[in-house]
Amino acid sequence: MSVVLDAFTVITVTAGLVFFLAGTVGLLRFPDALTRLHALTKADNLGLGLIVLGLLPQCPDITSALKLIAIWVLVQFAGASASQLIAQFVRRNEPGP
Amino acid sequence: MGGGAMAVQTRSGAIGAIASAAGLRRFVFYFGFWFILIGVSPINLIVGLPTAAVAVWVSLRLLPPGDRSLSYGALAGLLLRLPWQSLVAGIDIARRAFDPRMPLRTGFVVFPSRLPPGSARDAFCALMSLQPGTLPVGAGEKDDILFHCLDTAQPVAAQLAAEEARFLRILGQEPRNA
Amino acid sequence: MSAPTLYGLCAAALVGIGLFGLILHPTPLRKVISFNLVGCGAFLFFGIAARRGAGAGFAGDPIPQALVITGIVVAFAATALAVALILRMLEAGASTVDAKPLPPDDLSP
Amino acid sequence: MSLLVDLVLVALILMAAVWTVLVRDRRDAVIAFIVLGLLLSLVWMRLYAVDVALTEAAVGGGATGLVLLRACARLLPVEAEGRLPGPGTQIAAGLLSAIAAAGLAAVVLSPPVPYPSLAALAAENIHQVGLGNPVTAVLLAYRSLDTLLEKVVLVLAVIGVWALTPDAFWGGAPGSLKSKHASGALDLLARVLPPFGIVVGIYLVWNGADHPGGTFQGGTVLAAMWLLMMMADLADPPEIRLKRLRRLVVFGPAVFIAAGFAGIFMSGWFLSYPPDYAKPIIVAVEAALALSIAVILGLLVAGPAAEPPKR
Repeated sequence: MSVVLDAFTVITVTAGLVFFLAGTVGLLRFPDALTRLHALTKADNLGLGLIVLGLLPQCPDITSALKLIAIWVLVQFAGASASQLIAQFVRRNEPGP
Repeated sequence: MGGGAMAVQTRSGAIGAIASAAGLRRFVFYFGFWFILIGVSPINLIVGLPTAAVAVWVSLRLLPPGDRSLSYGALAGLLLRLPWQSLVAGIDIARRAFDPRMPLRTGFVVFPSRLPPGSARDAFCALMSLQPGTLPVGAGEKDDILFHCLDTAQPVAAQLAAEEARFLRILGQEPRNA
Repeated sequence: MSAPTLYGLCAAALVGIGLFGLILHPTPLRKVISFNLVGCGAFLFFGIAARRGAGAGFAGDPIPQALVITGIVVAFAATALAVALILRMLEAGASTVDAKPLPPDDLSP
Repeated sequence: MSLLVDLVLVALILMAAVWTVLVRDRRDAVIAFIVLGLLLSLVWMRLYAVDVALTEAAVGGGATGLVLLRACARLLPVEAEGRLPGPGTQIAAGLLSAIAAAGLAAVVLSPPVPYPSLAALAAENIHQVGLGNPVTAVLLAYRSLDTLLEKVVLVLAVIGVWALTPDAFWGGAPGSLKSKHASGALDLLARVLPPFGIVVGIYLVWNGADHPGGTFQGGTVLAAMWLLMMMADLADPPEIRLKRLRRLVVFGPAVFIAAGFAGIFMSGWFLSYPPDYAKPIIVAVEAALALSIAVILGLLVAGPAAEPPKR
């Protein structure tokens, strides 16, 4: 059983890292600031989410598992707020439509 | 419950506000958050009580409970959708980033929102910034929200309207036919 | 090379870079920032000392670690005071600062 | 493999440091400095100093960065940066700095053997105060006089900043931290996050007795929540003439000093705690200090009064 859980952890965390890589590739390749923000918030959120998911089976008790989930939720909220604030700043300085 | 926000100005009123239905719900919530952080033990229980009380007091001042009760079923549905949406959004980005041709059709979409301005609309914007392909960049004319989209070929406005309808159900409002 | 040695060299470089900035920049705010760089380097030396002095079941000597916490907080207090002084000098029209005061601007978007 | 992580980290730190010093725009320099602070907190994790990592991220990068950003916003943009000295001076400065760095590097490369350490002494005595976190034990028991004097420094810094208030504004409120542009995202963040921040801040203080965390880390989180509310215009900076505010500033240090004098009667020396009551006394002092630190950090970021008091 623990082998299955460990394999789950390895696969999920690796998948999470792939999405962090995707976010970084997007940050470097995408043409403008607003598009890059998409890459950062969405890909990194999923990356962190998968890492948290992968670590859940390794938690010694239920409170540690809930703590990890709480971290993911708070980071998502922070990411959502920060990306909007940066987007508003960008738009004020480079008027779009 | 609408008077709860006013009552917290005074100290005795603070206890009254925490004792209200909304206050008690939030108390349980922050008390639970405390135990998630620190683990369960008798001494942590004693410290957690005033901690949660202060958190609820601040929370009631910052977000006064509305006169409309939330639909918890719809809220749970939304929370369950969140990881799925996150997956779709992340895969969408990864596909575009890794594709050598980098398929992007970025542009702006003006979305006339039916949500009242304020925290409800802000929360909707926060949720939409986690959705695949959309990023709110600010308010437009009147009730418009301006979205930056990765792919303007998608029916973005229709998707946003569907999401908004779901969000309205959480607020206990049946979406009118717009 | 062990990790503490590597970070020790990094700390030395931080002090050097900060010192260079301190001499290079004529404006007081940039001097304050550079001085903070020197501070970061100095704190990192305490980290090296703590890590090298690991023992008695601790991964690091707690004494230098505690001293660094004190140091970081005092450095912040000094920075806040220095910044307040710089801004007040501006308002008083002191000639050492080559800028004019502006109404408070925002720092968040 | 693990040294590779360290090498990458060091390379990033040196890049951030060089960027901080060489970039033209001062706001860019401050942002590079904040990045440096976050990278340094990772270094502290690599050095197994979790308490320091938390402090560096919160105070070193966060609070210091906020003070510097606020200062940037009040200074003119790039044109007024001032002229750099000529190439001769630059080369001389570079040489001098290189010599200083080389000297320090030489010290790093020739450590004394055996390396001096007080860890054994700290471990021997930690059970007397009943704490699980050795760093907290050092801060509040063995070296408590240092910590007390540091709190006095913080209070003096507040007095110093307030002393820079122009006469007309004495007693008034610090300049508003409010954003010029209304933002729904900031408003929502400042309405939802503070209750969580309060729970996390108290958790860090309470947990700091036995695990990483403590007064500064918790106090800084509380201060951050207050500042966030001020930025979103949900709280006003307090008028500095308020008696209650001043009492909050000195409350923590006063409790600390009182505990110190109580030590004279209970076990013979200033700031010595009787073993049976050491932990409750330390936790009470920490709680009082965290409250004062939160207020002090908020006031230091807010700065001197910038408007006349409302009568």
